[in-house]
Amino acid sequence: MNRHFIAGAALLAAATLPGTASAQNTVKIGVISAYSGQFADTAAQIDNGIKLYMKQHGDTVAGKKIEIIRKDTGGPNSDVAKRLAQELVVRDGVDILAGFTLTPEALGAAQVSEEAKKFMVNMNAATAIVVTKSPYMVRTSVTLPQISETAGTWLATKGGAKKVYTMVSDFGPGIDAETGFQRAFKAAGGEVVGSVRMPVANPDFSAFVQRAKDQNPEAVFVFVPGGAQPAAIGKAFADRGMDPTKIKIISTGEAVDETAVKAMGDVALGRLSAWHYDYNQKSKMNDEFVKAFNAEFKRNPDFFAVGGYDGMHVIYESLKKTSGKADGESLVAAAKAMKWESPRGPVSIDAETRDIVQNVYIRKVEKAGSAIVNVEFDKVENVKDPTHGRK
Amino acid sequence: MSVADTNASSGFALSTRGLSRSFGQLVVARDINLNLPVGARYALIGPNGAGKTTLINLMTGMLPPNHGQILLGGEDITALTPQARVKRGLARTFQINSLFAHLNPLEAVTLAVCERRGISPKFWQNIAVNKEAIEEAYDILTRLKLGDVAYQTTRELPYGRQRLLEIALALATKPKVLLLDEPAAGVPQEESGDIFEVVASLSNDLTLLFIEHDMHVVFRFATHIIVLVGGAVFTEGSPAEIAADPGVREVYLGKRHHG
Amino acid sequence: MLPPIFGVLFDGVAYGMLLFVLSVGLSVTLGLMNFVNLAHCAFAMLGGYVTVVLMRDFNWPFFATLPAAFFASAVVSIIVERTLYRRLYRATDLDQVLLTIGLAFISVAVAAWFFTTQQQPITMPGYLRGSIDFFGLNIGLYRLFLVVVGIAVTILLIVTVEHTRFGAQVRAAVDNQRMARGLGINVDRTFAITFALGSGLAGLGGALAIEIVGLDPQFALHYLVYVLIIVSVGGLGSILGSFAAACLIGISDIAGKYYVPELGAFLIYLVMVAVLMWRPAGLFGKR
Amino acid sequence: MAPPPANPQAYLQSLSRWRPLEIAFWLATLLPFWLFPNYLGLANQIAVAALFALSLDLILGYAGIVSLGHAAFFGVGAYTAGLFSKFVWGEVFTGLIAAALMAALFGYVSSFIVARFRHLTLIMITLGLGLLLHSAANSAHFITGGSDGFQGISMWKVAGLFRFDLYGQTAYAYSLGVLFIVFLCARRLINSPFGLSLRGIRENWVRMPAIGADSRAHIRKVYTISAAMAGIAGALIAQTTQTVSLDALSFERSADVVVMLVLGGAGRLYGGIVGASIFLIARDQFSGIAPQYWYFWIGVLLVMVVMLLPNGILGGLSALLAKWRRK
Repeated sequence: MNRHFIAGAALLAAATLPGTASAQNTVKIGVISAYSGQFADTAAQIDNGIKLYMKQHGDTVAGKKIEIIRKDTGGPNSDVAKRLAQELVVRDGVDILAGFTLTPEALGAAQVSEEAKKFMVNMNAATAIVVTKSPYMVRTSVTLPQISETAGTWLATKGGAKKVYTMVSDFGPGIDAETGFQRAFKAAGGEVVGSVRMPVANPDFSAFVQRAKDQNPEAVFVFVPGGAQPAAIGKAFADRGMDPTKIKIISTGEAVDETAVKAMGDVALGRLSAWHYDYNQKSKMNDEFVKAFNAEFKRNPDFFAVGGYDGMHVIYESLKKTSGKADGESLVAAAKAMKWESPRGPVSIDAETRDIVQNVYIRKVEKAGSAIVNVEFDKVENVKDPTHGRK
Repeated sequence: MSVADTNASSGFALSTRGLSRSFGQLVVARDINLNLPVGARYALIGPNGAGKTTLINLMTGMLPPNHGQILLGGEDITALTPQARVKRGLARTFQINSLFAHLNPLEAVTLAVCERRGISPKFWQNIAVNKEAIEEAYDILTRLKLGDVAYQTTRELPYGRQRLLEIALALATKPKVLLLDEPAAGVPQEESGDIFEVVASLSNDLTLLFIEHDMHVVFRFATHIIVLVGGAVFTEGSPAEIAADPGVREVYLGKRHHG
Repeated sequence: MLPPIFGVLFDGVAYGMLLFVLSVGLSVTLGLMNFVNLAHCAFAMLGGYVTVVLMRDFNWPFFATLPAAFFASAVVSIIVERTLYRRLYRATDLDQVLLTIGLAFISVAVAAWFFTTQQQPITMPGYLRGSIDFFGLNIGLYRLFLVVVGIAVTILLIVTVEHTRFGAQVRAAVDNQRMARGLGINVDRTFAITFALGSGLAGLGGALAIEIVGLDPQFALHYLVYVLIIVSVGGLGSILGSFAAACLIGISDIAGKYYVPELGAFLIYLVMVAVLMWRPAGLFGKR
Repeated sequence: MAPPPANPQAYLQSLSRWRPLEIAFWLATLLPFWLFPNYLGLANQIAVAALFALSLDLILGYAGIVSLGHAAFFGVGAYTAGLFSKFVWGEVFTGLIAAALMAALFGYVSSFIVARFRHLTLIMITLGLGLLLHSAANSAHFITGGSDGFQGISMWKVAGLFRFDLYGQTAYAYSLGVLFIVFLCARRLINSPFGLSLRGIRENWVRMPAIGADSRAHIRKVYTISAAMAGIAGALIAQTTQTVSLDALSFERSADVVVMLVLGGAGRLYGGIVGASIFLIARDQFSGIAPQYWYFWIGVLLVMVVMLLPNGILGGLSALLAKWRRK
């Protein structure tokens, strides 16, 4: 990128933007998310997290009133996200950009954050490189390598499997997960006996599951995006005769999320996963969080919701530190190295990379009374994104 | 086909050799051999379902034959596409109007003229610069008494005018042979005369074959009549011969007058 | 012991049957009245939500919800047909596209409003869960059920269309609408009933689909492409065509993914383009 | 209205004359610079969508080829412009030309398939080809960046003077200028002998061979031209936003542009522009009110337009106008 261009733009922005020039008593947050379309539920849960936090903590912080402006991208549209970010900055005068259901959205808006020097809180987009695209960005969700490398190491060392087959969706996050998992698994002495990349819009998994079964692995690693696919692949495992209690099936959290497990029923029992949050996690803070969330939205929170919730926490606490100063430099400085207790456990923002540092929990699907839930039985503490600084 | 055969038919504007076509069991054209001399005015008659329109479809390439050849000015055109036949001078009209509903007659005929003159691929010039093509189109329209409606949208024209536009479109391709499929179909009797007056006034170099049911019209305008029955040529001859043929009376005229 | 590919193929057929039930109604209405109904999957989605609500909130057994899903979609489709679609039978294809896609958009928003954007899982009765062993193959019980339903629907439709008076009227109207009117067939009523049947089947398909592909408000748009593929590959207005197309797409998709997973995302479209280039009117199409 | 001139050449000339309303329209496209300086990002997106819809109009509105895969060319143009800026240089106009040529190449090759089909088969073939290209772009993530989006676009200043600013002034001016130039080309094409042949194909596909026309050759040509225009639209979005996502090739983008064009009125030069403007402004406003439920209001808008103004907004309005004049 042309440095002069950015400097010029920033100068112009700083000099003329309505938000910065006239920010008296409000701090405006522009939330850019895929409120409509295929990923609408992700956006809805992030939004619920935001709403709950504001309900619990009030809409005034450090003497400033918080105002939220929501914008819909309709899906993984980088150009629309960039346009919306521009409009939020120049038209609505927002001080902070937040949300970001999907990586392309975050990448589009990151340019604007960098040019206009706006604090940007990435509450979901999980591709590792996203945070490097603007010096004013922090991430409060998760990165895929953080999870998948932890899963790989854990499976080869403590999980007791040396031969693994990997199945991932054939798109950016899936490839990230595959690369991370295989790298860590091999490094820990495991062997990858086969792998398959499955189409993103794949309604039926029988063929892929059968391929995995043909290889006779000791364990299978799975990554599929949330929505209808987790349940579909889970049932395919059952239909093709792969029993998770006999063959280890480990995945990221999406593949065993609440709806998926509910739809799978008993066939989900024994499924392993590495993840950073589950509504069933046992802590006083999480119990209260889940209770409040249910009271408000009549459903359980998920990792999307917690990303939004913690994102708001970072915004509130940073504003407190800057005493309401809402420029990008001050806010990102305040957010760096921030540590707090989240419903998911202790988390922090890495001072150097601005990325999230958190515990990764190893869980197993078990029966708890009549319900079927993910039960944590092991954890790896304070995991950073492993890819930063790596070439 | 031998060279001699080709030479033998070269005196004719349009010939067919053993033209046959069937759909499964149904034979719609059976071994049809015809020769149309240059400048002839041929009528094609026969009862409904005799295969008259099918024959025109075969000649113009809209329907491929199972067997046989079609020769235009002695050249075998059997394998050519419909548009290639048109380019070589074989044009037709349709029994049911097949026009450009939202174009006006001037645009429609200019379109046909431009296609013939090979200027239709030009996407970079305004159509209006093609003075000669436009004037030629307008000339055809005035000759067919359509000059006064040249700028009216086709589908708003009276039916009789639309029938004339059918012919105008065919003429715009500068045909050597023109096949008219019931040019006055659906037109009230008193107006159908007008249409045939126009047809009769066409250049003598133009070879004509027309399908028509009205025997008065047929006998008045045709120099030669072909009777088609059940997909085969029943008989052919001059109007006088046909009028005198008792077989024709039976299969066609009789039916028509008494049935 | 049968080789595992048979089990995979069986799953393909079962998936195909689901697509068949979802799409056959559209094939018939498109063939019959030339009406482009892009809201077809909205009716399917409606059937899905009916099943979800009845099972979850009213504790109906799964099987009892299926006829309810069928009738709910059929009834709503008659209302829509009477109020909106009728007026557009003579309109251009493009206006039909605009109207029906507009309705599909509305259905997406309405579903999101009433049911949120969440996936709606349902719990199948025990006898449809799990799998049975068939000569060493695992056959999922629900998939077996889908195949049975698919074949039953096909037989029922073919018997109705080939051997009943109503069927004869439908066939006459498909072949030549003008002539059918001339014969005194009430084409409008025939169409309305056919339309309701087709939408009802879509509703049934939507209910059956939950277990396989899930249900959320995007269903109305997401499965439209698959349904259109089945309809075009099968040939407009052909029940057997849709059945054959559904089997072909289901099997080739799954077998292809098994043998050449690298082509997984391409298969269904490659098969469609190849079939249409070979037979532009579809496998059993007339035009 | 003045009576039509007696001379047919003058009459045809008069059909392509600039009308006052047209001139007013184009002058009005400049108003956002002063009236809505904070909406120039949206204005840019509308200009690009309008160009995309205009390209579709050439094949759908003028030649009767309904395509549900037109985003293929938009996407090819966008990725070509992106790759061009990354590996050649960041100059905009050469990037635009490269994108147009690449999209034209894709269009030309696929036109040999497309020209053979009609009706539903044609729609499904275009849809299939579009989705195949979408899947291919996803698989080729080493070039395209896959679903994460294409990274590393940096554009030079337009004409060495104007950088793409945060307000979108340069972006809108640039896109509007390109839209206007391409519009002039399309306008000339429509009023050309070729344009007349296209209208002939749309009005009566069966008659065309009977007047000696090779419709398939015409279709191949217009498909290629339309692809090039769509490629330019894609390049504009890549250059002005410096991002390309896989979405540029998606079925949704293909479907949206059809909806925009039909909403405005297919087969009318301004149909695409009007449709894109109304669709995107409505979407922006509705989603501003309710980001989760704007689909509802867009749906209502479409249903209303079909019921009240058949043949799109322009088609319906001109029919109403004609009715009113006759009274």
